[in-house]
Amino acid sequence: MKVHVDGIEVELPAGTSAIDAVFSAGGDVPYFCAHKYLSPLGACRMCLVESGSPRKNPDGSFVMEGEGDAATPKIFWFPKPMASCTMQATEGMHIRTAKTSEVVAKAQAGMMEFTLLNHPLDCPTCDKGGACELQDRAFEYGYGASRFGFDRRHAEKHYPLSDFVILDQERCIHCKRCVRYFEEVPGQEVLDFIERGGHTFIDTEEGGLPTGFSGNITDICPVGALLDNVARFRGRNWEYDHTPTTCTLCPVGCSITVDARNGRLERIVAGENRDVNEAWICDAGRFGHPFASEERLTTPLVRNEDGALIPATWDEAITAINRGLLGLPLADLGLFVGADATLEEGAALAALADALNARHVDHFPRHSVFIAPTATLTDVATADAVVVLGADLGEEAPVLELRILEMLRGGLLPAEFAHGTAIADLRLVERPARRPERLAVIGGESRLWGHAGHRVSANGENALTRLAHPDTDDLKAVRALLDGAERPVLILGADALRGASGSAAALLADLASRTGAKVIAIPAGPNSNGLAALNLVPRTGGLGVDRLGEVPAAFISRLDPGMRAGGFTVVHDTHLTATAQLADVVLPAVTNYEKRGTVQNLEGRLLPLNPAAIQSGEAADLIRTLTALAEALGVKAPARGQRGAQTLLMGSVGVNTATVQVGGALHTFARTFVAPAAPHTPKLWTERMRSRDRDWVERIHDLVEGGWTLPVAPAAPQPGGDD
Amino acid sequence: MSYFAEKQPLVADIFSRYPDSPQGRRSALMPLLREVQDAEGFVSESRMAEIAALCGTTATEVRSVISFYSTYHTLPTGKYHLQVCSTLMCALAGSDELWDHLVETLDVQPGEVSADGRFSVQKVECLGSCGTAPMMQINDDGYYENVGPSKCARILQSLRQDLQPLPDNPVPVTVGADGRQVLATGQAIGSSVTGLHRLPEQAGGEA
Amino acid sequence: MGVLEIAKGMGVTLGKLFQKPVTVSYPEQRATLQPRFRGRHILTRHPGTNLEKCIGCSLCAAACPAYAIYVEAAENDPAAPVSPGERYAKVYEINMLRCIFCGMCEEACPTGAVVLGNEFEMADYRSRDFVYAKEDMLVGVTGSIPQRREATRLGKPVRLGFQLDGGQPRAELEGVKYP
Amino acid sequence: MTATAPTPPKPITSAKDPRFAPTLYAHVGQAESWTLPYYRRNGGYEPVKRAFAMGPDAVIEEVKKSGLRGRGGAGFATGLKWSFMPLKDGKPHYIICNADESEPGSFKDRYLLSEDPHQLIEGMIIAGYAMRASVGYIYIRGEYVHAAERMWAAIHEAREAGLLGQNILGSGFDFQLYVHRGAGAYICGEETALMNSLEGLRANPRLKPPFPAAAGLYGLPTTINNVETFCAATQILRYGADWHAGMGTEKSKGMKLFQISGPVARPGVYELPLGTTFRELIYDWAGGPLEEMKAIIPGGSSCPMLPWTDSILDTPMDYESVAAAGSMLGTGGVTLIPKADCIVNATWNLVRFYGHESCGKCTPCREGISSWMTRMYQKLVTGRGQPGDVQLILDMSDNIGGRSFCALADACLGPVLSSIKHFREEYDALAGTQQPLYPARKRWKDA
Repeated sequence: MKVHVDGIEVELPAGTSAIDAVFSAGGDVPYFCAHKYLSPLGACRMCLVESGSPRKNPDGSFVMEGEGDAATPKIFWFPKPMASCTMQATEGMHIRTAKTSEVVAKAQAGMMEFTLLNHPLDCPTCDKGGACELQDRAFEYGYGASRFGFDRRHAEKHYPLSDFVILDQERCIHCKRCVRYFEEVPGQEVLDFIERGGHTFIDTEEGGLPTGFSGNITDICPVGALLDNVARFRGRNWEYDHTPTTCTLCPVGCSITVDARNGRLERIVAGENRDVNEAWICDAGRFGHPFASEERLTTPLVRNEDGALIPATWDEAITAINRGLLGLPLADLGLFVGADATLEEGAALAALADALNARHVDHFPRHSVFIAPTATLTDVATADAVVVLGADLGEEAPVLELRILEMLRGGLLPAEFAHGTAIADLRLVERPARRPERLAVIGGESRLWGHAGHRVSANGENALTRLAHPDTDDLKAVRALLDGAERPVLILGADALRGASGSAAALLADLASRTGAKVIAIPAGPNSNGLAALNLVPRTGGLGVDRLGEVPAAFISRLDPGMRAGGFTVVHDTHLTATAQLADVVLPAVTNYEKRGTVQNLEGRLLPLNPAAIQSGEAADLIRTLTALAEALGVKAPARGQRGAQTLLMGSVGVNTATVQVGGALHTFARTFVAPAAPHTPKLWTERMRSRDRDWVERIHDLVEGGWTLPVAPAAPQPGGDD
Repeated sequence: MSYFAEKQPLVADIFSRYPDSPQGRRSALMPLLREVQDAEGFVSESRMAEIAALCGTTATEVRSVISFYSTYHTLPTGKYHLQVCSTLMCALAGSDELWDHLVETLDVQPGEVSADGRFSVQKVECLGSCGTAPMMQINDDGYYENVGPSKCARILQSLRQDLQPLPDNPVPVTVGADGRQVLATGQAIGSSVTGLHRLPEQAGGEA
Repeated sequence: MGVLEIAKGMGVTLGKLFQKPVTVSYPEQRATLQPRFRGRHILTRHPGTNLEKCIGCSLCAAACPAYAIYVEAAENDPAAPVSPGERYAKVYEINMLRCIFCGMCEEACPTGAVVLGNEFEMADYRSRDFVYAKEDMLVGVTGSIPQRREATRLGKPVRLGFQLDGGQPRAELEGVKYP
Repeated sequence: MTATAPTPPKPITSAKDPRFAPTLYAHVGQAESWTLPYYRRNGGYEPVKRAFAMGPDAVIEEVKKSGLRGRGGAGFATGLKWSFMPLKDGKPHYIICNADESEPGSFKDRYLLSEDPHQLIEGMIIAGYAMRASVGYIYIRGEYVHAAERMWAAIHEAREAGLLGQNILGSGFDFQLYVHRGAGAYICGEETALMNSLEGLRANPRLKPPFPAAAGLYGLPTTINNVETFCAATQILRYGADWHAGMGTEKSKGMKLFQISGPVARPGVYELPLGTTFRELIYDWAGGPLEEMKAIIPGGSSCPMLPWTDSILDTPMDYESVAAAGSMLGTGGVTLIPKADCIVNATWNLVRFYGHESCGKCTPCREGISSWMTRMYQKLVTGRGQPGDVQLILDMSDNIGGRSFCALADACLGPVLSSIKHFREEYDALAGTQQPLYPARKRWKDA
């Protein structure tokens, strides 16, 4: 299909919207209501373009213009400008944007004037300022002045929709992105317009937005109406250091951008990764970051003669470790690591364990058996049947839930163009028809339960067996769904995998091959998939994390079992955790926001971590900490830094993580293991993630309820004002 | 206290009008709201939640719909809710003066209920009674048309005694009993419906 | 060159000898500043409510070509607001060593909160003393950090080494009074 | 060359033509006209039998042949619209009667609904039969309580008599009909907004395409027609397409209900053939104006107003002639504006109406009309006008017109632009001297 945009001819697939045609041709139109992953609406009327198409004669030939060879199909222009986000481009269509059309330029400037009529001029205090679509577009396409000689609309200016999201009703331009987001993406009708016409505003009647995926509306709001309350007034957009990286709170591995200012992590916004999280992240990933800048350990701590942990230098800590482990056979030292460590860190630890010949090696949390994923998240979204076994996705992998919901509304993935994801995919519609019969949930009640057409209560541990050999009508129906589907996906959660053994893995493999189902076994930890490839499980005669007390001495990195080893205990962590308080030496660690490295998500995608500029004093990542430990033990450190660890990784599992790009790449490691695992209950939110003082919201609420109003500067008298 | 708990047949009747699907259930929203408002005069928050549950949606959606339409009330109205049409045809017939008169004599502002709990007033847009302006609607009971000063006084007097006069829906009769339309002069002109079936033949005959 | 010319020249010299000297013996005497002189910043307040005009928007910091300004904003406590509206500057610092007194901050300020005043005597010993915080710049504070330190030590009022031509600060310097 | 072709009969273009008889309105105002026995006595439910005898495709052909055009305002050919339905797709189809009569100046449907409900029911059965629909909804505006009650009663009567339900009159055709009451939103007159409202949603207009005939109510093929259109279909099936086509002008055929309001001797609804002149309606039927007039709104408030001149009065009321005169026939709701009333004030009333009824979905309507235009007019009529205000209104209209999501914003511009065009001096007076040329006067009086 050929389309002409401002005289530039572009070749596009059929069904492309006019707005994507314009962007494909390198042009630009302003838009507010359209969003890549939401249905086109046509409400803001900013993306007006002039358009025209050739017409055919009754005999099928084109109506021509001009004489002889110079004749070209005559273009019949629409009499009025059309919204390009809701118009489908057709063969031979001609489009004129503001670049070549006076009419369009005036229409857009006029529309911008309307949009700004009631928009307050409080850009200086608005957190969106500097990253605001309205600001940018007003500058590019607006008149530069308003002829509206009246007072602007006044409404609630700080209305908390939840603890995390705050609404400024005056700033709202009614693009309806947030309303459509809730309805279309997480499938919750919790936010909608109230009133009509010029009085329209958004509100919820549900006593606050549900925590889960609510923070995404702060990303998609084109103005500063919906704002991240955790990052409120923490900095202006141009002051942040933006670091694109990967979230490692759960095994999904969403793309995020970490915004730090002055050494503090102030805000996290979603990044776009079409293969993983599209443009959405969960509330824990977005708002659960205050711990990264609060009460951090910045120096090593060493227990003195009085039994108190006192700050020390790294050299003093090394000395203390050396003294504490004196006489201990090196093979008796336990090495335990949290499952959100990077692949490079894991490789360094595995190499040190090899060097020490250590037996007590483990990572936590993990399942007893490693089941390699065969489905990708895109497979989930485009499946025609999904069966979820014993998973509480809200705690284990929230964004996986969004991809399942995407499957329920048809699995329409917006097209991709040279300019990125389609801005308006006309296949997406408001209030899409959902297919709940394609989803079966087996297990306990969860948020996904309400969306499923098949629900079976089952105790997780034998759920898989019961699905393989259905014993009730409900299960038979689920099995029929699985058997009848062409692209089924089976998702196993913690409840189904708890205590699972090799036979469970075999049963699963059998079920998958019979039904043709692809499988995702949700890893217990954010990088469990990656660490499983390394030899980080108890070796012959070794003990796991659950038997830490029996280990003669241990080095524990970023794990908080709440107990110490039998003897000398070194803890490497970001905060003074319960375990750290019991330790003999505490070494400061960095969070995953400050690391460079690679993790592997639940579908086996290698994703890069990049370090944000967060102040953490002398804290060090595991690789450098292990060099200190090696020094204390008197052995040569296998890797002294990131580059060395990458080489180790290359040697042990044959993957070069130095070349992993931002979007990530799928990779399957050959190695797998079966080893009894410590019990673990997935929990996304931890107490310290919410540690910031949240009294303010309640205080504002009380004050507003009490009829209090903000003191304001006396307004300058305006000529022509009427009210 | 649930409003619809004891009205299952009514609820079932309303649902039976729409398809048996989630979308169809949602369609019952407006009839259910109408039921509540007819019975209680307004829709309270607890009723919103109840209707939301019946229609398979959320209270947010119900409030959104209520607030969109102008005839639903979320605040109690007076026993007699006087709605005065204020759009052009009524305005040309003096509805502004009628409105001012009501607000003044009843001593009530829009959104309020008069001290005796009897009256509330609302300015509404065109009620489709342009030929018989000015007009007002009392509750949902019916139209009171051609409300001149003296008729207005009569209506208010009756309402004060809680004797609501019957609504009048005067049909501007322009067609006589024989089915002929009547000119301003009173003269019936044209054919009558009774003779109509012969028309095509007649027309053919004349040609 | 004749005697006459020499006499003329000497006449001028003699004439000047009896005139009032032009030289100001600063710092014993006060220097007179022209109205357009731009010196140390003042953070002004709204007259009446006495709330700070600064809303912590950081636009001055963004405009500053010398990267001299640092602002950290916070939410007003509604019951005891520092500034009108929701936001105020919790931290407002200007490094006077970096400042080039170009006045871009003043131009960028949407509320007229930061205004360049007339004080210029800021010589000090340690570089950290050149970072002026809110309490050093809010309207009502007279003198620079060393001047106020000295005044405290001596138990005397701050003495400024300048006076204004015309006596009054510019109108933008709302509420500023120089002794 | 001897045989002369028979001269076709001259079409009826005046209700004074002795061949013309009112049909849609013939029973309005008669005692008990809303009951089934009355309706049956007067030939009711004969047309539907004729339709069943013809077969559904022939019904659509008959309606096409009659030249009936939608009476809701746009004047789209009804037969063509019906033939857009995917007739053989086997899916459930819906037909909806748009009885959300909210356009200021229109009040014909209220009487049709309350006084002759069976005529509408019959029309909908015929339409449902033709379009293979099994369910019909009559969307009545919320304020028409009386009409909705009469309608329900008539539906129950018809059901009892076997005229609705399974196998109607032994034809094998199943059809159910329900009343759905609106709740006060002008925008529900827009067909996609109406469908949203029927689905229990906010009545925001939907994106087109898909058009209702492809995906309408509940995503299924749907056709929406005005009350009068369905009633006219009944009459076409009763008297034949030729009878209908014999009235009116070449392109606007049939009779139409014209409403007249404002200071005339006999305001009301008159059934006249299309092509009748304004003069005949105003003087011969409505008895003439009671005072000097200056403007005439030909078809409901959204149609541009026309000046009160001889040439306008002699314009035939059909879709093409009124369009040629610079306005639209719309719903045929003729409103007269007296000379002594301020046109700016009258326009403000309408602008405020449209501002109040804007659904708030799109920017030009929500901000341009609800917020700005309304206040510009308020400013003018409250004596605070400034030079340049009229120019600003014109430029603003330029930015609103043709830019909005649905036609509501354009509807508001009808009275605005036409009043400025024809009565600029009144605007200039308010913008210049801040004094209206025609000051407010007392208008409330006993009939």
